Amino acid sequence: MKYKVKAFGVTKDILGGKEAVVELEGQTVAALRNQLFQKHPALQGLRSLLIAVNNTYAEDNQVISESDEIALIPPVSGG
Amino acid sequence: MKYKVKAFGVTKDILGGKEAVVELEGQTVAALRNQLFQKHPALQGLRSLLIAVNNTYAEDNQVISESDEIALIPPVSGG
Amino acid sequence: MIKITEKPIDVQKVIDTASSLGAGAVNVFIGTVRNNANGKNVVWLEYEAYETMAVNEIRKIIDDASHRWPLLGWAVSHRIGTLKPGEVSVVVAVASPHRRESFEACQYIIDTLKANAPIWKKEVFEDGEEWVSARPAMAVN
Amino acid sequence: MIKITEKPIDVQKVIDTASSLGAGAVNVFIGTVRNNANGKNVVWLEYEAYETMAVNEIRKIIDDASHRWPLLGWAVSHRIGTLKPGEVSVVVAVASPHRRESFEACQYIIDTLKANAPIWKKEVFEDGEEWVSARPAMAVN
Repeated sequence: MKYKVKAFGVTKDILGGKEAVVELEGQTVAALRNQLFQKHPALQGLRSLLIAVNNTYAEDNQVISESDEIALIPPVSGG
Repeated sequence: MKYKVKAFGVTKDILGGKEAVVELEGQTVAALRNQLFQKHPALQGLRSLLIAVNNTYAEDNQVISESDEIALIPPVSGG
Repeated sequence: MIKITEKPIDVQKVIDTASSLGAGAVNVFIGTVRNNANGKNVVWLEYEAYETMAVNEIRKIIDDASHRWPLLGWAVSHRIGTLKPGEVSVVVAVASPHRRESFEACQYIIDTLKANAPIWKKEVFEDGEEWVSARPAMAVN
Repeated sequence: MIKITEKPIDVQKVIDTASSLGAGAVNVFIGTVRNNANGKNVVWLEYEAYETMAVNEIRKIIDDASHRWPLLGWAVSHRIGTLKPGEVSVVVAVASPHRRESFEACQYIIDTLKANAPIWKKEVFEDGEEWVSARPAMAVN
């Protein structure tokens, strides 16, 4: 499967752009995060890395599909 | 002694004006209040009646003089 | 800045007076005239202040707050005279490095101002009027 | 009103949007850019938002707050883009019948917004830059 992933904040710097395509066997949020950790070890140095699916924070066991809007959410610092 | 007393809020209505002169033997805040209670019993119906001397809340046993700026402070309701 | 004024309060100006380049947070409390009290329509309010003493008391409150919280700026403005529903009666603005202190200090200032400052309001209804909180039976707020 | 905007925030407009004739209290929190962080001079900040999700998350926060407190009006505006020290990054305004609820609701909204809304800031110093709170060793705030 090929997932399009949006990147924000520090993850945009680490991935080298606002959007990336991740190839992956699995279909869960956890599998996607592991794949990203392999490909971009710098992500493991963050305080946290949440993943949003369709504009909502997702649980690790959530199943994703190629048509979902997926985004990397490093530690937020708004306000 | 004759004390000039400023009146605010509901005490202005009860005393019938912004300022009153109170004749009194005693020289304390408590004596002044008692005298006012005699002369204007409606004051006794208030939730409280504090007296300020020279722009500061005064204790009952505080001594007053004719040159002090004395004011009646009914329950406040600013804000 | 402590101000007792008959003119409409410029909220933005009060905020600007309190603001500081070192501050990350400004908390602002705005008291407005409600169009109802105890289920009755309020036509207007009359605010009266013992001005010199009110400024004194508010200054004491600010001094206390400045000792308890790291305030970088503050401003208090209280309106007197005739106010219609929706109009601003009081503005307290407090700036501090972080947000929690700005909330705490602002709430302390308005709570203590309401308890101590010699300022009174009379509610004018369609069928009568009443000095707020003056008499036990009529206690409101 | 929930707004994520690159333009300077008009604080008075946010307050007006939250205001209500039945309200006696409006509490306003204004976040401003500090000129220093961890003892270093901040030259400017870059704010970035995942806009659609940020609006979603802020709406959830407002819904929660509306269930917990009797809110009569509210407005949230968050700036993105490049901000200099002293500029306003966020404004939360909440109107309620009485003052305590306005403080509590406003603080809940800004606290939860800071914890949950997908918005990020990068501090730009004279000698480098840093995404705030991104890495453990650099945790601030």
